[in-house]
Amino acid sequence: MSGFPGFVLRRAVGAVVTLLAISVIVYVVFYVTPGNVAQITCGPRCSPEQVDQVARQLNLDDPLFLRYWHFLQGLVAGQDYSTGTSVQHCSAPCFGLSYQSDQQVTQLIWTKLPVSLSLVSGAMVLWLLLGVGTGVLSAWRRGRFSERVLTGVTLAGTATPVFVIGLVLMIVVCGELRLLPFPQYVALTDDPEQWAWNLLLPWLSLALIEAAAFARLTRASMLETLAEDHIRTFRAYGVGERSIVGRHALRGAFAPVIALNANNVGSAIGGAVLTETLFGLPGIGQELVHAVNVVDLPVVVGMVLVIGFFVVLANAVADVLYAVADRRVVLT
Amino acid sequence: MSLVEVTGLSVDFGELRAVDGLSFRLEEGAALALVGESGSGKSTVASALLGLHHGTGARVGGSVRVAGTDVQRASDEELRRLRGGQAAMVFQDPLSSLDPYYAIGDQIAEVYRVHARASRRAARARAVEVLDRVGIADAARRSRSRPHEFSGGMRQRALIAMALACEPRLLIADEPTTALDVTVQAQVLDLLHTLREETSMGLLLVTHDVGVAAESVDEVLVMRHGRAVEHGPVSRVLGAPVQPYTRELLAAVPRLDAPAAGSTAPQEAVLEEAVLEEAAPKGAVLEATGLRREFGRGKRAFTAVRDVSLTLHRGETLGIVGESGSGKTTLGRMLVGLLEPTAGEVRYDGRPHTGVNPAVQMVFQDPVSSLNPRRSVGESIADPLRARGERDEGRIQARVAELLERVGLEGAHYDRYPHEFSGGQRQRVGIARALAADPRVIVCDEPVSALDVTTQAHVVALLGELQRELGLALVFVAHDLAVVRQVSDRVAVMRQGRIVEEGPVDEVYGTPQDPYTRQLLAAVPALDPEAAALRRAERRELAAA
Amino acid sequence: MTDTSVPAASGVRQFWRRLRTQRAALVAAGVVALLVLVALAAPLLTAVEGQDSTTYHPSLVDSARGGVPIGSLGGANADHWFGVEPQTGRDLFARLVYGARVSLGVALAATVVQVTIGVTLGVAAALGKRWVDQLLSRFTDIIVAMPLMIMSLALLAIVPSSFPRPVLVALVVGLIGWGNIARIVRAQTLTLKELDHVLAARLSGWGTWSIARRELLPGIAAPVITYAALLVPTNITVEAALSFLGVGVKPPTPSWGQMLTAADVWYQAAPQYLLLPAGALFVTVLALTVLGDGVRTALDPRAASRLRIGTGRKRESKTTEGGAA
Amino acid sequence: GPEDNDAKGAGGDSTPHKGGTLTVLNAGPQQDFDPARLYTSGGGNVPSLVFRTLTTRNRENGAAGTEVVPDLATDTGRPSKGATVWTYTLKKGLTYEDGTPITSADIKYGIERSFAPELSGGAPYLRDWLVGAAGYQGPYKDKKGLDAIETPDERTIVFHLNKPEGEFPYLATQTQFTPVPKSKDTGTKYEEHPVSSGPYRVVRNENDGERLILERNTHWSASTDAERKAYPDKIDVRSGLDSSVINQRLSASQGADAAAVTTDTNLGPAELAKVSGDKDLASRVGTGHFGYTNYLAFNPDIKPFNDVKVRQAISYAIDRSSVVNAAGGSALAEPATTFLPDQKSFGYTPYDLFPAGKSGDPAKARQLLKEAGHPNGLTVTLTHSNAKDFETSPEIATAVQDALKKAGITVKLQGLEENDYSDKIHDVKTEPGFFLAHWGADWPSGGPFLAPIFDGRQIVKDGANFNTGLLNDKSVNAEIDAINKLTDLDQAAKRWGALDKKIGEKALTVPLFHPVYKRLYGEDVKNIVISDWTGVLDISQVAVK
Ligand SMILES: Nc1ncnc2c1ncn2[C@@H]1O[C@H](COP(=O)(O)OP(=O)(O)OP(=O)(O)O)[C@@H](O)[C@H]1O
Ligand SMILES: Nc1ncnc2c1ncn2[C@@H]1O[C@H](COP(=O)(O)OP(=O)(O)OP(=O)(O)O)[C@@H](O)[C@H]1O
Ligand SMILES: [Mg+2]
Ligand SMILES: [Mg+2]
Repeated sequence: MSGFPGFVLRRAVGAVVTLLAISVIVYVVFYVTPGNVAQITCGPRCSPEQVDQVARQLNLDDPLFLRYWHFLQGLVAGQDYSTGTSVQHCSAPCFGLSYQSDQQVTQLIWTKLPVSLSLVSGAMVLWLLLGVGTGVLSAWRRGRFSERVLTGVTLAGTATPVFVIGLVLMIVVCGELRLLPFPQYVALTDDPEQWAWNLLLPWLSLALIEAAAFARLTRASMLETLAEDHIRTFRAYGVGERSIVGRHALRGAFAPVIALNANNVGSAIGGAVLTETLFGLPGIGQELVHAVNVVDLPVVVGMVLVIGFFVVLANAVADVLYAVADRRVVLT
Repeated sequence: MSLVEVTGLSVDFGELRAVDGLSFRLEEGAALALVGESGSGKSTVASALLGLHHGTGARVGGSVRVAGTDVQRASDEELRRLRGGQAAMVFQDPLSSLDPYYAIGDQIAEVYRVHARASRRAARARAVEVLDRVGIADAARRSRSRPHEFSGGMRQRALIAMALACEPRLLIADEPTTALDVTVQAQVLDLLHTLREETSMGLLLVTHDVGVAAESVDEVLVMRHGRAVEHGPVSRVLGAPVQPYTRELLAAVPRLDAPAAGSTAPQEAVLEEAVLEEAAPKGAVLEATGLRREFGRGKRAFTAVRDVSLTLHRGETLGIVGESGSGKTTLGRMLVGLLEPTAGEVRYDGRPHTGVNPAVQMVFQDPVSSLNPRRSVGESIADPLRARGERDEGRIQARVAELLERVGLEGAHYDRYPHEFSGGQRQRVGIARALAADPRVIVCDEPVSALDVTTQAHVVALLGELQRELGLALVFVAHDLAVVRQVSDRVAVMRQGRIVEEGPVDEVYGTPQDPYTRQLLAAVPALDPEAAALRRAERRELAAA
Repeated sequence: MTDTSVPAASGVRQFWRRLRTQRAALVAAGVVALLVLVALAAPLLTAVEGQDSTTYHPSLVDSARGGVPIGSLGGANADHWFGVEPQTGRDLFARLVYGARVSLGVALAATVVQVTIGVTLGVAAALGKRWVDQLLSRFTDIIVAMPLMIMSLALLAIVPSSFPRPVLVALVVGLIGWGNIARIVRAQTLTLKELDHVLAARLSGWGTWSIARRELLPGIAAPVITYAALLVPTNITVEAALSFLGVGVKPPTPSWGQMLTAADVWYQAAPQYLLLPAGALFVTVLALTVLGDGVRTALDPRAASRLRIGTGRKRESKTTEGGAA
Repeated sequence: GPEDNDAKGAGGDSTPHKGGTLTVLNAGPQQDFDPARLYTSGGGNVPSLVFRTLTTRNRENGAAGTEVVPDLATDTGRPSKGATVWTYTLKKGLTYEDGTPITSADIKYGIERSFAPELSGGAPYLRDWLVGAAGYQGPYKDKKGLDAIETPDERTIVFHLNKPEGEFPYLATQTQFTPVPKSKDTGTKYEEHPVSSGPYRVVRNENDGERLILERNTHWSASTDAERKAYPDKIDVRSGLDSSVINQRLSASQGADAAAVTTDTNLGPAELAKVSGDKDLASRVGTGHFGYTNYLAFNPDIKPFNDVKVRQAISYAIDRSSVVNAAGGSALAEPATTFLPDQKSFGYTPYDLFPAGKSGDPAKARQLLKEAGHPNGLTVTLTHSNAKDFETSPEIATAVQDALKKAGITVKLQGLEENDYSDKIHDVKTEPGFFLAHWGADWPSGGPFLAPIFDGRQIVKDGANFNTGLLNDKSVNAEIDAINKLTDLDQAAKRWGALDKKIGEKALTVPLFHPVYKRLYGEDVKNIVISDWTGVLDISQVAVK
C-alpha cells in the first residue's frame, strides 16, 4: 500500500511491534531487579505467610513468560479481578492492576496523562519559540554581542540540570519575588487561566533545557542554507536581507527542527520526570519514578508504554510534517 | 552611453588574481559571449557586473558601469535596484538556484515585487505571464509547482522567466546550459535567441562551450587566466582566430562532422595484433542479455533499464549515448557488477558473472567524488593490488608509480591527496586505478563530461592510447554525441531505458534511423554561426513534425 | 589547461589550519584541556591546598543551624580555598576538582560507548541486507522510545553494588543513549555508500568490512565528532540527574552532579555550595559546545571553498557568506 | 469564627475557633485509606480524623501524649486471666457518618478483614497475639470468622490472646480496631470511600490519595470524643510535592498556605539554617520527639563482627558529632548511647557503656583492635541504602566511614537500592555484617521497641527478620515474657529500661542518634499540639481561625 493510508498503517504496525518489544524488555528488567515484590507490596512487617499469600494473589510465582502472557491477554481481552467482596472487570486494553494501589493502570494513565501532556506541550511551545528565535537571531546577527548573550543564556539552560533551574526559579520567583504562585496542577478544563499560570514555571524550566539544542540547530541549518545557491539567486535579484533570512533561510531550518523536536519529545518526557517530581505535578513521570521504586510492574509497563507511544507518535508526526514541508520526501 | 562599460576590471581573492585588467563594452541590445576554460575568471566577471563581490572579501579594482550605475560606488539601495531591475542574472545550476520550498510562481513574484510596486496578486499574474513567455505550457497551473516538479530544462526556463520578470535591460547568463542535455540545451538557447529578437535586451553569455557561443551571440571575448585573449565578432573569432590559444581551444572541441577516421584506423591495426597474440577469434568478452533494472517497489517502482541486450567484443569500443536519466549509468553499473540486474544476465568470457570482477573495471564520471578525499591517490590506486593479496610494499609502490606514469602523471605523486590535483589529473588517477586491476574491460561512465574541452581532449586521447596498447575493450558512456563519435567503433543510443538504435558509428551518425537519434544529432551546437542558424531551422521542423 | 596543483596539505593538517583560525574554538579547546588537566591533577592540586575530599571537619560547621559553614563566603579561607561543604565540613575545592574527574570521566566514557555502539550499528544497518537494516532500525526505535531515566533507574538497581559505580553509570548511560547517533550514522552511511569512491573500492575487490573501515568511517567522522562534542555535556547532566534520582555515582566519591543535587536546597543558606559546581558545569558545557562548533566548522569542506581547485563543469561556485550585507 | 483576624502573628488572638479550611501539604500521598492496611496508631494523622478506634493516643503535648486513652470504648480495656483476655465496652450513641449505629460486631469484622491478603499492610501483632489467627485468611475466603474475638452484645467485645499482653490497649489504637460496616465493605475499593466514625468524612479521594478533601461528619459528636478537637470545617490534603517545595511554601505562607501544615515533611538542614536566622519563621516551627533510634547493626555470624572486641572497638571509635551533623545537625538529631529512645514511656535509663565522647575515642578503639588480633587495623564493609533520608543514607555512612578511619578501620561502603537494602538486611541468609539501621516504636513503650529486635523467638528464618543481631538469649527472652505480663505500664517501663542496658553490653548495635522533628506551619495555624507519641503536630487539634 502506498500514500498516506499506507504510511499510517505501516507506522501503526511498527509502533505496535516497538511497544511490545519495550514491554518485554521492561518485564525482563524488572524480573531481575532485586527487591521482593510481594514483601514490598505487603508491607515491611508482613509475616512470611502473608507475603506468600500476596505473591500468590499477584501471580508472582508464575514464570516470567506466563506472567507476560497474562499481560497480553489482558491487553487484548481485558481481565477480571477480585476486590475481595466482588469481581470487577478491567476492559481491554487492560494493563493490569497496580500492585500497590489496586487501581487499574489504564485508569491511572488517564488521570496522569493530562498533567504530563500539559507540561510537555506547553514547554514544547516555549522551547520552540525560545530556541528557534534565538537561533534565527544568532544566525542573522552572527558574531554580534546580542548573539553571544543569547547563546550564553540558552547554553546555561542546557548546562544546568532541571532540578536546579526549577528549584532556584521557584525560590526566587514564587518565594522571594512572589510573582507567581507555587505551581500546583489545575486541570485545563477546570480553569484555563490558572492552568497556564501555575504551569508557567515548570514550562520555563523544562523549555530552558531543550532550547539551546534548537537554537544551535536553527543557527547551523540557517547558515547552511544561507550558503546555498538559491540564496545567491535572490541576492542577485535585489531581494532584501531580511526577507532572505526570514523567508528563505529559516525555511531551510524547518525540517531539521521538526526532526529534532520529535527526538526531544522523548527526552522531554524524561526531563518531565524530574520536573514533575520537583514541582509536585501528578504526571506520568512522577508516578513512574514511584512505581519503579516500589517495583510496581504493571504501572511501570503501562507508563513506559505510554511514553514510548508518544515518542513513536512524535516521530511519525515529524515524518508527515517533514513530507508536507518538503514534498520531495516520500513517506516510507 | 553603453549598457555595460567595464574598464580595467581586476578581482583578487586573497593571493589569487582571478580577473586582471579586463575591459569591454556592451551596447543596448547587443550580445557578447565570454568564453574560456574553467577557472579563467568568467563567472567572476559576471558577478562583478552585479556587485555580487560586495562584502565577500574579494578586492575589486577598475570600474564597472551597468545601465548607468557605477557598481563600485553604488549604495546598497542602488545595488538592489540594479540587481534584477536593470540587469538580471541566470545561474548555471537550475535546481540549486531555486528555493526548493516555494512554488516557482511565488519566487518569481517575490523578485518582481522587489522592483515593481505591485500587489501580490498582480505579481503572481506577472509570474504566470513570464512563465508563459518562456514557453512553459499551462503556466498558470505550473506556476504553483515547486522546483523539483520541473525538469531541468523547465527549471532553466523558470530562471530565465525570473530574469525577464522586471524587464531588465541586460541579461547575464552564466553557463545557462551546462547542466542540461543537448536537446534541452538547444531549446534554451533557442529561447534566448527568440527573446533577443523580440526585446531589445542586451545579453552577456558566459560559457566554456564555444559551440554555445557560436549559436547565440554577436561578439566573443576569449579569456584565459583572467585576461582577455581575443575579442571580436563571433564569425571572425571562431572562423579565423588570430591568437594561438583561441585556435587551440577550437581544435579541442570535438566535432560531429569531423571524420572519425583518426581513431579507428590504428585501433583496428592493434586489434588485429591482439587477435594474433591471443590466437583467439575476435569473440565477445562481455555479453548482456535482456537486462532489466527496477528501483523501488510497489507503486513507486521505476524501471530504469529494460530489455537491454548488447555484446562487447575484444578490443572494441562501444559508445552509449542518451540523455540524462535514460539509464546509461544504471546499465554501466550492471555491466561491472555493482548493481544486480532485476532480470537478465551479464556474461563475461561466456560465463555468467555476478558481483564485481577485477577484470571488468569502471572509470567514473565525477573526478571529485570518485576519489576518497581522505586517502592519498597512491593508496587508492594500490587498492586493487592489495585486495588481490599483494603484500610487498616495494612491489606495490613500483607498480603504482608505473601506472601513474602510464597515465601521464609522476610516480612521485603517490603521497598526494586528490584535492591537490586538477580535474583532468584526477580523472587520470581514476583511470590508473582501473588499470591496476589488469582489466580486460573498462566501462567509462561519462569519463570526460565533467572536464573542459582541452582536458577532455587529453583524456580521450589517453584512453584511446591505452586501449591500443593493452587491447582493452571499452564501453564509453556519454551524452556528448561528438565525443562518442570520436572514440567509438559502434554506438548504441538509449532512451527511457531502452536501446533505440545500435550500429557502427558511421551508420548511426550518417544515416540515423530512429527519430530520436535524429533529434539528438540536430541539437548538437555547431561552431559556425551560419551552420547554427541552419540547425535551428532544422530543429523547428523536427519539433513541428 | 589547468593541470596545475595547489599547495599540498593533508586532510588533518587542513583541519588544524581551519581550526586555528577560530579564536573562540581555540579558547574553548584551552578551557577543555585545562579542565581535563585539573581532573587528572586533582590529587596534586588538593595536596597543594593541603586538604582531601573526604575528611570531615565537624568544627567548621554550625551544628545547631543545620550544619551551615561557619564564617563568611561559606568558610573560605587560606586552608579551604572554596570553603567547606555544609553539614560535613569537607573541603569544597577538593570535592570540586575530584568531582571533575568523575563528571568528565563518566561523561567521556559514556560518550565513547554511545559513539562506538551507534557507529557500529548505524554502519551495519546501512550496509547490511534489508532485514538487517530493518532489525537494527527497529531496535534503534525501541531504544529511542525508552525513557532513559527510567531504564537507568531499573538497570542501576540490578547490578551488584560491588561493580564500580562510575564505570557502571557510564556504561548504562552509554548503553541507553546511542539511538540518535546510530540514526545519524545510518543516514550518513547510506549517502556515502553510493558515492563513486566507495563503488570504486568495491570494484577493487575489497570486502564489506574493509570498505567500511577505509572508505566510510572517515566520511562519517565529521558528523560523529560534532555530535559527540554535544553528547559530552548532555551526559554530564544525565549523570547529575541520575544522582538526583539517587542512582548516580555513590558517595563519598564526589561528582558535580551529586554536588548539585545535594546543594540545590542550600541555595539560600550557603549559595557558594550550589554556585561552584553549577559554574563548573556551565563552563565545561560552554567550552565543549564552542569547541564542538569549531570542530564542525573545521571539518566542513565548504569552509575550504576558497581553495577551490581543478576544473569541473558541474562544480558550483559557492559564495559562502555575505552578499550585500 | 465570627471576629475578623486583623491582628495576625504575635499578640493576635491565639484562642482557637471553629471554621476555615486547613491545607495539608505533603510529600507522600495517602495511598492507603483502608483501615485494614494502615500500620501506625490511628493510621497516622489524617486517617485518625476519619477512623475512631477502641483506644487512642492522648492528644497532649510532650510526654503526656504518650498515654493511651479510651476512644470508642469506655475505658482502655479490662484485662483478665493474666492479661490473656481483654474486654471492651463501647460508648453509647456512637454512629457512622450515615447515622447508623456502630456495633461491636463491626469492630470484629474490621479486624477480620485485615487478615485478607488483598488488604495486607497492617502490623503483625493481631496475627501473633489472637488465638488461632495465624492461618486465618480473612472473611472473604474464610466466612466463619475469628473465634478469638467474641461480641456477646452490641457494645461488648472480648479478645482472647495466646499469651499475656499487658500492652494490648496500645494495640487497640490501631486502625484495624476501627468499625467497618460489613454491608458497606467493597474490599479493595473500600478506601475510595471508607465509612467515617470520626469528625470528618472523605468527600474526595483523587488519584489514590494524592488529593483528599475531608469535610465535617455531622453525625459525629464531640460529647463521645474527648480527644479530637476538629476546629476547621474542611481539610484539604495535597500531596506529591517535593519536600523542599513544601518548606518553601510553608515559609512563604501565602494565600491558602497561611493555613497550611504538613504531616510528613521535616525541615531539612539547609532549611533549618535559613529558618534559624529568621525570627518570624523560627516562631512557626514545631519541634517534636518520636521514639526512634538510628544505629549501626552488627551481624555476629559474620567475621570479624563475631568478636565482641571488634564491635566494642567500633563503638568506641564512633564520632557522633559528625554523624549528627550528617543527619542535619544538633537541632535535628540528638546523639544516642542507649538503644531505647530518651523518653520516660519507653523506660529510658541513661547509660554509655563504651564512652566515645563527642567525637570518638580512637585510641581505645585501636587498643581493643590490638587485643582482638588486628594490630594493623581492619577493613570492613558498611552496608547502607541509597535513599535520601538522612537515616540509612550515604551521608550517614560516609560520616561513619570518616570516623572509623581515625581508629585504623578502613570502611568500604556498599550502597544498595532501597528495596534491595531492605530485603537484604531483613533476611537472615543475606544479612550483611555491618550496616545502618533504624527502629521506630509502634507505640511508645519498650515492648515493641526491644522485642522484635532482640527476642530470640522472633528470629524469622524465611521472611522478614528484624532481630538482626540474631540474639537468642534465654534470660533476655524470659525477661521479655515477664514484662509482657505486666499490666502496670510504669512498672513495665522500668524493666524495659533495665533490659535495654543489659542487652547493650553485648554491643550488638551502636546507637547513633535519636532524630528530632522540626516542622513549619503556616501563619494562621493555631493550637499546635505535638505529642511524644507521634512527634509531629496533631491535626485533630489544629485551628486556622
Ligand atoms: N569566492 C572565491 N574565493 C576564492 N577564489 C575564487 C572564488 N571564486 C572564484 N575563485 C577563483 O577565481 C578563479 C576564477 O573563477 P571563476 O569562477 O570566475 O571561473 P570560470 O571561468 O567561471 O570557471 P568555470 O568555467 O569553471 O565556471 C578560479 O581560479 C577560482 O578558483
Ligand atoms: N538508486 C536508484 N534508485 C532509484 N532510482 C534510480 C536509482 N538510480 C537511478 N535511478 C533512476 O533511474 C533512471 C536512470 O538513471 P541513470 O543514472 O542510469 O541515468 P543516466 O542515463 O546515467 O543519466 P545521466 O546522464 O544523468 O547520468 C533515472 O530516472 C534515475 O532517477
Ligand atoms: Mg563559472
Ligand atoms: Mg549517468
